[in-house]
Amino acid sequence: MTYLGNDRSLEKYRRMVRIREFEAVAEAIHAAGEVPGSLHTYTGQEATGVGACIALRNDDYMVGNHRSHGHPIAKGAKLGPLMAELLGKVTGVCKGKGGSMHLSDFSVGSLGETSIVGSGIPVAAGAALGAKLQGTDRVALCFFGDGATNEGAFHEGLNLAAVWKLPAIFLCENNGYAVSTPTSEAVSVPDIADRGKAYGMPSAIVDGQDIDAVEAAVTEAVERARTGGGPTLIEAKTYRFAEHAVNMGRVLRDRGVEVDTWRERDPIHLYRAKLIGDGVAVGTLDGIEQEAKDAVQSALSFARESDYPEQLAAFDDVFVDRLPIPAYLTN
Amino acid sequence: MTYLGNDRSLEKYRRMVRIREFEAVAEAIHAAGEVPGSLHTYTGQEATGVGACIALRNDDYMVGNHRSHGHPIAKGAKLGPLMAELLGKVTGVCKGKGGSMHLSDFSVGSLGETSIVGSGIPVAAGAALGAKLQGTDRVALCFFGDGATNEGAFHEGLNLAAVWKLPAIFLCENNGYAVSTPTSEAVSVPDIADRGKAYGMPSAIVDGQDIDAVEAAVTEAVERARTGGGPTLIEAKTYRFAEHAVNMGRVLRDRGVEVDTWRERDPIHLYRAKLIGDGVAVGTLDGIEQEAKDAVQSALSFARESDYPEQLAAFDDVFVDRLPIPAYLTN
Amino acid sequence: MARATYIEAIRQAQMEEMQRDARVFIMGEDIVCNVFGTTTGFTEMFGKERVRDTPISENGFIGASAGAAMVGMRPIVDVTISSFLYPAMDQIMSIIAKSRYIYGGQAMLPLVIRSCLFYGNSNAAQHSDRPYSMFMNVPGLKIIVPSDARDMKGLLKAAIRDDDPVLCFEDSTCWSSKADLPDDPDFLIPLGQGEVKREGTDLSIIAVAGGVPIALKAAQRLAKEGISVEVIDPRTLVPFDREIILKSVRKTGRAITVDPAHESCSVASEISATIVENAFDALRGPVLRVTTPDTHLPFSPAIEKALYPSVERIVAAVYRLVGADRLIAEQGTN
Amino acid sequence: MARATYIEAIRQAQMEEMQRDARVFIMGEDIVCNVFGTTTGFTEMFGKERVRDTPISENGFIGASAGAAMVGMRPIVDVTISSFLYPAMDQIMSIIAKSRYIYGGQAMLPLVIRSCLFYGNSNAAQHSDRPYSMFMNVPGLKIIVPSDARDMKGLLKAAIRDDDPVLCFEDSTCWSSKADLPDDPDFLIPLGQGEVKREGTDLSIIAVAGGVPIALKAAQRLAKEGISVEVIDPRTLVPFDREIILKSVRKTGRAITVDPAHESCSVASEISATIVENAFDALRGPVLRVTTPDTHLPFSPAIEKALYPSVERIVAAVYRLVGADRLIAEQGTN
Ligand SMILES: Cc1ncc(C[n+]2csc(CCOP(=O)(O)OP(=O)(O)O)c2C)c(N)n1
Ligand SMILES: Cc1ncc(C[n+]2csc(CCOP(=O)(O)OP(=O)(O)O)c2C)c(N)n1
Ligand SMILES: [Mg+2]
Ligand SMILES: [Mg+2]
Repeated sequence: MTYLGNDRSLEKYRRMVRIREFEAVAEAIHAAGEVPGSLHTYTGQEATGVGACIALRNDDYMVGNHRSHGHPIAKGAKLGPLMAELLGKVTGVCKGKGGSMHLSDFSVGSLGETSIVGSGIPVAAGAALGAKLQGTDRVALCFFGDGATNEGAFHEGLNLAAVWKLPAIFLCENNGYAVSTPTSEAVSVPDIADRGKAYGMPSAIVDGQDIDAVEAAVTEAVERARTGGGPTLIEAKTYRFAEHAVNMGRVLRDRGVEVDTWRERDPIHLYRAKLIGDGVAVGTLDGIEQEAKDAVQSALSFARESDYPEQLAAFDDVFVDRLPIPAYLTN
Repeated sequence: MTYLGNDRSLEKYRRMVRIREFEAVAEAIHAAGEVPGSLHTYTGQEATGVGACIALRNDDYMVGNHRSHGHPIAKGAKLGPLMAELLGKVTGVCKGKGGSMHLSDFSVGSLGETSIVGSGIPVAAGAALGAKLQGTDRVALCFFGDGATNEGAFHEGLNLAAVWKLPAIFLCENNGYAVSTPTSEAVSVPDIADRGKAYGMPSAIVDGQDIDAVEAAVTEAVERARTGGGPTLIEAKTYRFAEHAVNMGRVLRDRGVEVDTWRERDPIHLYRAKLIGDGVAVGTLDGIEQEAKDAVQSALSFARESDYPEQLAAFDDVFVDRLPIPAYLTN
Repeated sequence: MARATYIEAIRQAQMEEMQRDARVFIMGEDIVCNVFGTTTGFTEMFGKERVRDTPISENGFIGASAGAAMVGMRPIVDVTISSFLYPAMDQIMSIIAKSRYIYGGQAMLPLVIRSCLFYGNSNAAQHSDRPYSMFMNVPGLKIIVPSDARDMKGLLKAAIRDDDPVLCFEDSTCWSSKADLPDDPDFLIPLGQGEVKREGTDLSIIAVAGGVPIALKAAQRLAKEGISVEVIDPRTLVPFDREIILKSVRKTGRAITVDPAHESCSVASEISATIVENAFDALRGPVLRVTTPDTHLPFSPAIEKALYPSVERIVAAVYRLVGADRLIAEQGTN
Repeated sequence: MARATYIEAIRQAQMEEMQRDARVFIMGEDIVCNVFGTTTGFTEMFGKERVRDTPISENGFIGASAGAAMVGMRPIVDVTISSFLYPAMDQIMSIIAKSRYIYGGQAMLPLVIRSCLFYGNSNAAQHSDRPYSMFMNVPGLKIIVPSDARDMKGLLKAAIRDDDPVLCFEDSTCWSSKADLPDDPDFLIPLGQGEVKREGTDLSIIAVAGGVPIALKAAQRLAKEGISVEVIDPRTLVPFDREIILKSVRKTGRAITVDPAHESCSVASEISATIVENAFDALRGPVLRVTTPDTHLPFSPAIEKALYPSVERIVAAVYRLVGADRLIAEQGTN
């Protein structure tokens, strides 16, 4: 059940808590050794992802990055295949080929969650170019971090989109750090939004913890993009509550009380309070939370019960046709 | 003889006419088949190169691009090795390894004239970093075109320089085109100088045909860089009188009367008129022109009389030590 | 069927496929003005939306081709000179080569990246690259290296119709060579199918790109001396037609690989390794490589040319092999 | 002389050279916080000017290392994972590899670019590259691929003192392996000198990077069966110690190349080609390659590991060679 038709606010709340719950379980099973590889949680940034995606149509495109758990859930993906992907199962959204950094569900309009910093930006510009050449009014939304704005790919992608007036929305999730490096030590302007000026691109700064604010800013940008007004750069000021990736706390910079300060602006708590203030029954919200817990648990069961891929599947999907299998694997 | 000590203005004039004359001869001998490879002339942009270089000390660094004839002469290089390089002779400034796109004279502070668009910009930032780490007050000047500002290397180099407050001057020679593409069709802002805003970097726009204006702007930037004030982006609005490269006129865009309009603002004519207005004797200027002609002719004789490199020289300078020579060349 | 150049073959392939399929479009730097002659008349025919000049930002527009392909377009990207692929390496290696795999087959990337191997005419080291072997080392990219105009037309058309990303390397030493080009709009040469360019019995030369015409000339000269050389052109590097090579070597027992790229980790090396691994019993002598030595290409015309494979170098290698073999025949095996 | 890990060897090499030479400095993303343990204590010792965190802009700071080197510094650039070299490919290929040549020896580029080969632990295709062969194909870059802690220390120190640019590839499968590390501050292993890691008489295995420890394990197992395997580690790819390989193969007559990289145009292929070209007469059987097949690396732990070279795959290759050879000995040559 999704609330989008009836009640947009509840659907926004629902998607945020689904992300939060999904990641809580993901962290737990990662700690237990069930998830291989690294895990970068989105916890704290949910309002940014959901606020942005809720402003899109189902058939709009989206590109994300290594911090990939939030984006697909925000865009409406099913949880089972996402969880199965974390375990490397064949029922995973990427058939077990991608893992935690690449939870990309093309069925909800994703075109990749790419773990090479900045690399999604030209792709999003290209999707917007495609939409334009096809004469559709689809738009492409691109998520990336503050650190990514220092990559050449950011510059080239935004310039292309601006010169060609492409229907793209570039959404920087400025969570204050790139791994251990504070934004201010790596980005030479106070606000990422300032970078729009190099492209003559409209830009906006938005409170990334306030889902309504994010939705409003992205809605405006989507409107502009859909009607031929070209791209927009939006900077959402947000924060990741956990370390860059799990198990990295040991070595990384001590963020001190900053974390607590930001936790006071937990996007889910803020929105819950707001909805209650607007008259939504506490029970409704509790119900949504319970539903999220159940959904994640059943996703976990699905994932656990699923099979691993067969060895020869390693040779599928390099190309449309399967590769020849090396002799040592067939004998 | 250089005029720098006595009379800065005459030295500026002298360097501009040396560039003009060098290229007139280079074009002629290229047309006659004596120069292999491509040839990108600097004619029309002399005030930019000379105005900028005259603002530097001898021991300051400089990085340039494929349109490489003007920069070394502007910085005070000897003409003989430059001309010999065009002919691929062993006495060439690069021993015949570089050719027309790479007239780089390290003895006057050059660190390369690199023909991959944008690729000199990170190098210049690095030279400035080196100067800073060494505690010298040297600065690094980087020349590049309008087209180069669309490359990721531009973005990354300028951001690094800004974040680290490096003593660098980024000088964009905006000649209106990148090959056939007008700046306005490729750069998404009216002025390249706008791009400084993405880095919080001071920037300036200057009339590239007015050598005094260029000198003044670069002098200010050099001053800032030397005293720890960090980098500057300068956009010089200029024009190349010839096509992108010789023999490309056939295929390229017709620039119509625009060329004639710009020719009225020939930087050498403008400066000559100004000097005469300032009371410099016409005979002095004629003398400088004659001296340039003579210097270029003797450079040409030097180049023509020089030998080609030996075949095995192809294996020098890949590394500090010569490479092993393949058997087919030794037998 | 009319005789035309390699450049004209590129133009025809692009034109026919753009006429056939509205999803095909082309972009690159200064392609509207048509510097090399591969887009003559295109803006008039297809308009500037489908013949699209780009800013100088290879990583940006090559990456954009991936995005456009993922949403159903079929881009051709003209990168002019292959050295300009380096700034775009991240999009090529991390996005284009890997997206289909990493997303478990969800992505489809039907796109073609064209670039030329611009060597041999005093372009100096930064403009003289022949970098196909580094792309062959990374899975996920199909690669064509046509050596004549007919192959160019058939392979490029097949590449444009292919549902996987294809890199097309265009050897500038072949630009003006001519062949009869079929008019059939469906004339295609399947990717992954090599060709015997000349039959022979004494020795196999496996040559790629601009190495093929030189090998053919060498074979012609050697024929006059009674040495019968077979010349094999794999034509595509990925997928790679190992069988056609092995079959030839099993027949002749002797092999030379010719590749205008630098020797170390080259396609020439790959072919040698494939032969010794799979046809060792047939070999009557070493597999020799005729390549460009591992030095850069200098500007000076006095010293550049001798660095590339040449008819003389190939002939010398053939003598060495045939001679060595005769020696063995005379003395018995050792 | 104390036992320490491969990671610790990197730290010591960097530390000793930074202490020795004030021109040496290190930069990279998040090196102050020292994610991998190669810069422990460095900011305290050398300060943040010489231990420099960079923005995420590989092309920018790798290019900056070139500029700094040209003006007399000796940068070490820590690029963490080798997949992040792709965004910087233009500066590496066009500037770092070519500047000395194109300017006729005027430029000197003493710099080291370190990156790790991060495979085998479910990092998925975008983070699992082992791209050294593509750098070996371009002249102008020295390349070291240490396979144990001692080699790492000696080679990295030599690389930092070298006046040419050096790429250092650090195999993550070797990170925790230990060796005795000499304390001598001038302990150096010259670039271009391979090592016989184990002597043997029946067969030569030439292995690189993480392939070496696996080859040694295979040799150990085979020794118990009476098969005597020689293991050669070239240790540096450029310059390349061909002689040590050829000498071994001339002795044993049989060769296997082991390389954790993708097979096509790999270092394994290059070594095979070198052997067949230069030691054909000594060969008693094919040269076999044990590499990673030309597919991407999947995330799923169920199917990743079987793609890399393993003791089992090497042993099977050895059986094939020794078996085949016995067959030949029984039947006479064909
Ligand atoms: C090209 C590249 N360089 C470095 C890395 C390693 N890396 C992974 S995430 C990350 C930080 C990214 O910071 P930001 O863009 O702000 O995103 P965040 O992780 O804060 O969400 C880095 C440096 C990478 N994946 N790709
Ligand atoms: C990375 C790269 N892409 C493309 C080219 C081909 N190219 C050479 S010069 C040039 C135009 C450069 O324009 P601009 O930077 O404005 O300099 P200008 O030639 O106008 O002086 C182009 C596209 C190149 N050399 N390098
Ligand atoms: Mg961040
Ligand atoms: Mg220009």
